[in-house]
Amino acid sequence: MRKGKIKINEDRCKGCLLCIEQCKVKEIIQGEKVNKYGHLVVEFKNSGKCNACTLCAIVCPDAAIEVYEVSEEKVNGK
Amino acid sequence: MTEKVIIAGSGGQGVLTLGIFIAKIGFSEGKNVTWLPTYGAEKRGGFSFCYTVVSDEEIFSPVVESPDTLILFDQRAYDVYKEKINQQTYVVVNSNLVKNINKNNKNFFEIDATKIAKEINFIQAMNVVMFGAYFQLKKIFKIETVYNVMKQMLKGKKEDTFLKNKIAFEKGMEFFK
Amino acid sequence: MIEKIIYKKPDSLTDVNFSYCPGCGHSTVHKIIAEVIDELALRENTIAVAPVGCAVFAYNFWDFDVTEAPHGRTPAVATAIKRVLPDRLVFSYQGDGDLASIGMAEIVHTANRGENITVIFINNTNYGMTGGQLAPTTLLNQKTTTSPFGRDAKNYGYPFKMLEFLSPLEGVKYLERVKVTDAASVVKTKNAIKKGFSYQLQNIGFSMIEVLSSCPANWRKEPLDSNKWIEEEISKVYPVGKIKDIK
Amino acid sequence: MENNKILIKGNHAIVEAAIDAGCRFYAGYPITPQNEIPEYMSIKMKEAGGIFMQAESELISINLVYGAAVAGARAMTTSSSPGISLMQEGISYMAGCELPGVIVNVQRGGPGLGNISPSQSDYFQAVKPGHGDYRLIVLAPYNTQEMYDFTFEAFDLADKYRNPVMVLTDGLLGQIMESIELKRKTPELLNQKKDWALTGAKGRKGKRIVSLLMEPGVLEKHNFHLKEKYDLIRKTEKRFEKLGITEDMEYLIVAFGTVARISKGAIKLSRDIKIGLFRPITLFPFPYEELKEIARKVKKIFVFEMNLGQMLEDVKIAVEDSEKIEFYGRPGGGVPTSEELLNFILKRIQK
Repeated sequence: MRKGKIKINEDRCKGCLLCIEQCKVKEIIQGEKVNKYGHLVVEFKNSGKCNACTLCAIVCPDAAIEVYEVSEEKVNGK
Repeated sequence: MTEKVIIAGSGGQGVLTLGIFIAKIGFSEGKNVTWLPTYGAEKRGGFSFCYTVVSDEEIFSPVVESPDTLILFDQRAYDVYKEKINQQTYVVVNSNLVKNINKNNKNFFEIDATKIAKEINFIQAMNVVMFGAYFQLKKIFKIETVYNVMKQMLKGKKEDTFLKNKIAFEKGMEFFK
Repeated sequence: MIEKIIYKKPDSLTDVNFSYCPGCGHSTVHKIIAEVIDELALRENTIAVAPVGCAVFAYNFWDFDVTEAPHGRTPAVATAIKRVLPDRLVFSYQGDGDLASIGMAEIVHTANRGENITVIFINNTNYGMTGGQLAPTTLLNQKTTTSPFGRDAKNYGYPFKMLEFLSPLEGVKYLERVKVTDAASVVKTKNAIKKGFSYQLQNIGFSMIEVLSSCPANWRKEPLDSNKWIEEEISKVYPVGKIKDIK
Repeated sequence: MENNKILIKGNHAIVEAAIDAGCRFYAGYPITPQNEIPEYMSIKMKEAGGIFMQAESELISINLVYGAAVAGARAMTTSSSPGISLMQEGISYMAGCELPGVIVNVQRGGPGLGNISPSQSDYFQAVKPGHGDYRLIVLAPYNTQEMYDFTFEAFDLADKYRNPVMVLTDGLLGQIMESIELKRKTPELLNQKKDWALTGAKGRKGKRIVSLLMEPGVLEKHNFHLKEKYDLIRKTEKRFEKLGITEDMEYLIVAFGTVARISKGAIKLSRDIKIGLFRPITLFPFPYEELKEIARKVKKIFVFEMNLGQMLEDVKIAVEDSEKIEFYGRPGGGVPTSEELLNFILKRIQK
């Protein structure tokens, strides 16, 4: 299965929670941290279940989520 | 007596309601009052502030340039108004959301109003906790008026809403006793 | 570990944070418009016309040319820009107060003339910026700040279905109603906008995409509940789907 | 605390006044900073059994008021600067047809969409309005009490002269909450018969209310008739306030609305400077003669406005020696402070 991770831009996140609803593997949670605009921002759990499906980022109104596909570095190779 | 207050924070924190609350208390005690809100574009989460003036005399401008008291709910509010702090200004900040401060004033007071409001399971009353602190520190209003106006403003709400607000107010007040 | 970025903020968006409330549909639509413009490589070839209303600040968020028009006059301004610069992508972005109320004459005549522009129409069933007043699109019984007892047809008339209303006009080539309540519907909206833009590039004529959009602050609902309300109530009155497509 | 005193927002005070004055037809369209008026009116008008309409634009608002006036109703619309610009066509038609009606302008910054901060930059479009030779009676409140009082009186004035009346206020006065005393009296002319209104030609010939007067000389005659009316208004309705006008006064401030109240603060701060305030309350009719009289005696006249000098032109008409005038204005939503005005005064006095 494809592995992935996301980065949340905490300045842009407004804590609307739409991403949490979309995440099928429950890798995003409502955080404790308040950003400088007073919004409670969401957090990426990063427990290895993210499959880079991008649904969270697609639904994010504030373009606050970046999605990365993560692959193992080849030991033999270049 | 003239008391010029600026209350600032973010939309949804009860900034404007607290301003009206103070104005109504002043009005109930027979003072002249003005309350002037900001009417920003963004409904929630945006910067929000209001000016409240309570005075025995005629109030000329409702715009407060040099406040007697600043009640600041978060860091952005502090950053915007820190320039207005002088040695005489009373400053009450919610230390939960205002961390980066330059405390060079004897009347600078910090209270973790968010934590206190959470402890009594009534996070919406953060502003009332802040008011409790302000009430205790400045001692310009009568406590009976506070309860009367609180009751009047919560008319139509559930019975225990008043009690919860009363507790929030008292917790804020006790903090500086 | 090798990290490959597969989704990021589109280049056609500036670094300025949206001034919209948490969960607001405007934000999502702004973002997908920027994505479409990136994908079509039209950033340097686009002129947008922002409305009056919450989206009046669109020019802060889009990194392409944007002007603004008096309330409701957006299609007129867009028409003239397109006539003067026919090889540019010109779109107007309007809310329901702007388009369906004060700007009714402009939108009807722009559509009827078959102007080769694209209109993005945000329907959130109220006036957002001014504090949630009744809009022509407000649902029956919906409470707003100027219909505090709920919209009754006798006093306030009926919800205005703009796409169905414009559909018979001969100048109108493509009309679709979409929503942005989940990832799947966001993708559909993006495709609809892309189609509207590409029709314009092919000189096919007037197109308009209506987006059912949430207004959590004025609806006094949380963002997730707002989207649920669109699914359960609003899309009943305003069914999503293609209304007209003449290619 | 007196019982008839209440704490109220300026915009809400306008609604209370209109209902008390017997206004039973309201039409309006959302625009900040006056949204509290249609919002509160949607409740109050229902209680009063009148007609509340949210129009689809300001063009429709003013023409709904036009229609209500034709039918003999006491009618009002409210808006803010850009919306008032849109209403100018309808207002001119009302003036031409001699229809009463009340228009409240809660001014904001301009030009264009401007901003939503308080401003006085619609002085021109209130006092020297749209196309054609016509005038509005313009009342300029400076506190919440006057927001109530003047809106209340505007309806009688409109009926008395069969002319649109404008209450020219601003975002600051609309948004502040202050205490006011409600009068709750019956307006004098509420039940005055409106013989000119169109109610159906029962037992009489049909009549018309029109502003298109094409026959040779008729429009000219109509304009002379309007002038007579405006001259009468000039004679009888002029209102102003004088504060601290003494025999040995050396300086004078002329200001209206919000700036007048801030000027009072500047006078209080100025202590031993012999300075008074002249506050025009009716901007049309403008109190030229009274200002002229006072202006003769002083060394300098300070004109303060929240614009770039609009009332200034009328002050210049009134004052014989306009070299004496010093102007200070804050445009685009800027609100001066009392200290700021005093500093300006001190600098100009020392020069």
